[in-house]
Amino acid sequence: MTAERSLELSVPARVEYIAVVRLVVASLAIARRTLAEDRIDDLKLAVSEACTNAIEANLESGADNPVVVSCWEAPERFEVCVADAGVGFDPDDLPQHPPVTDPDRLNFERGLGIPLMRSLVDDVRFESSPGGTAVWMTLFGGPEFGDETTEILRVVISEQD
Amino acid sequence: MTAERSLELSVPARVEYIAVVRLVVASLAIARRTLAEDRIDDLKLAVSEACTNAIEANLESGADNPVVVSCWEAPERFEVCVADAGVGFDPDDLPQHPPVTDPDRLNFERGLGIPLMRSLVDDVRFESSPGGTAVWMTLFGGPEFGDETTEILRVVISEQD
Amino acid sequence: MELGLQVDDSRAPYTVLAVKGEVDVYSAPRLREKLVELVSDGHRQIVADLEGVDFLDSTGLGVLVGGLKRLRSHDGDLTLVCTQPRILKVFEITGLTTVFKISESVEEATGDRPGNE
Amino acid sequence: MELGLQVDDSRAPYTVLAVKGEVDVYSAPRLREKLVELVSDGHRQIVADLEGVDFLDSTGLGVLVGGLKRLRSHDGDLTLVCTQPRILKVFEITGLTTVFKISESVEEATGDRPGNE
Ligand SMILES: Nc1ncnc2c1ncn2[C@@H]1O[C@H](COP(=O)(O)OP(=O)(O)O)[C@@H](O)[C@H]1O
Ligand SMILES: Nc1ncnc2c1ncn2[C@@H]1O[C@H](COP(=O)(O)OP(=O)(O)O)[C@@H](O)[C@H]1O
Repeated sequence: MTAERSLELSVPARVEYIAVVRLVVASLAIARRTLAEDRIDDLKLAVSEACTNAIEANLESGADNPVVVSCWEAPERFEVCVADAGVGFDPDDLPQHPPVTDPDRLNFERGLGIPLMRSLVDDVRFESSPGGTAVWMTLFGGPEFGDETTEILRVVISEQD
Repeated sequence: MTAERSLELSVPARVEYIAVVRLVVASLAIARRTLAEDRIDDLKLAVSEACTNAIEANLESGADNPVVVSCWEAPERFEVCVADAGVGFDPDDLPQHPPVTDPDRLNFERGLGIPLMRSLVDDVRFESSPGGTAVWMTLFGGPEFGDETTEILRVVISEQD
Repeated sequence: MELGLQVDDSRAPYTVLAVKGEVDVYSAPRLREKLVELVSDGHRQIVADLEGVDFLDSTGLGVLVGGLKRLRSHDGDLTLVCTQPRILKVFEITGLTTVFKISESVEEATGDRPGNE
Repeated sequence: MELGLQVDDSRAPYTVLAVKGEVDVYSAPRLREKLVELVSDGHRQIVADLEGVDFLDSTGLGVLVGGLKRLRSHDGDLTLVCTQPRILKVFEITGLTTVFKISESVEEATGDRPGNE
């Protein structure tokens, strides 16, 4: 089902605005009610990670472009898109970390954002080009579905992709 | 001093989004810290009134346009603009209410929004045309000024208009 | 945030309606419906307890004015309980403090005054 | 929302740093500075009490990993106090539960283990 844009928030590429973005996304997700509280925490964290990267990308590009966060709603899912106008990147070609048991692991203070996003939300999609990046994150569980149905639906929908 | 846009929020013209708008504007104003808590309540109410009118104007126009709320910051003031794409109106030609002591007063359940806005914030400006309306609301009191200075500045600035 | 609307009719002839949450253009219709329902059910002395209200805008004021009008036309009355400065302020600015009876507590609103049913 | 950073050095050889609020890319630099400062001032057994943390993202994790590395290179250690599921979850997903000692209380972190200074 096509999702409908419910809200668009555009903020300067400055770290002090991330808290407002979290607040907006969480309050919209809470209003749906069928998303459990821990799923909303997951979404907040994933969105925050995507915004951190988007702000960094915009700052690096030098131009003073805003970060644009939009929320999209469909009966069975809630989507958030975080878009920047940075130089883009290849999400399938990120440096690999040594396993956590390796003492060298301590030399990696970064690179945790995308792995976190991937495991926190039901689906993450990157659309990246030299003109910018859009990160799409989806949580399943809409006003019309209970928990079990959501799980089933999630499987069905991801098989259709 | 020119104010810089800090944030822009675009929401569907549906009443359930007004709470999110209040939340965003209040959290941004709170982050400035120098605005007293009761001034933030004033701003929330004024913005809420402006959004109620903007949503109504957009719904009446029939087109499915969003309501666009932007926040503008300058050292000495915080401004919020609420814009719609409705048919516009003349803010200087609104129906007058009978005085509150008149028993007929009870026949007026509406028309309290604009009087409230005017008395809650330091300045309200309407830019209205047949293509839409933008309501600009200003609170004085920035990070660099204490309470007394704000009062002085407010007088100075409004005399310059 | 759903609007909380709790009816207490243990203080006859008064009916206390405790309102909780934000009263705006989204939630005010539910307050209006509840007031209409109470009047249709024969309640005539309604006390709206606004102590749990976090936010009240002009739509909320309009609904309260409408409720007062409806009750007066049935020889009833609507009293408000409100001590929160930020909510009182809205009544003051609009001059509605002279239209409504505003009490400091539900006890004051229901105890000090004989009912007229 | 300012990040709260409270130092308690009454439990020698341990220094307890109570962190309160949201740790993200905006606030994490202050946490980093505080940890660097404590290490330069000679503190070696630091206990970061995360019970007051409402939100922690990967930047916050990075700062804690950096602090641990710095302390280890001075023969010290960084122990975390954390029982909140939503914060623990972030350590679990990233595999950092195997890197940090995570205690259930400041007492457990400071009492059960002899200091090594
Ligand atoms: N929106 C983006 N635009 C450009 N590059 C990005 C973007 N998001 C992520 N990246 C790249 O992917 C890398 C890994 O991101 P992430 O896992 O979030 O860790 P971190 O941001 O801590 O490096 C980043 O360092 C950056 O090079
Ligand atoms: N953004 C707007 N676009 C068009 N008309 C407006 C707008 N804002 C206000 N108005 C007009 O001004 C009138 C008075 O507004 P207000 O004082 O807020 O009271 P109310 O909205 O309760 O009528 C409205 O009824 C409407 O006709």
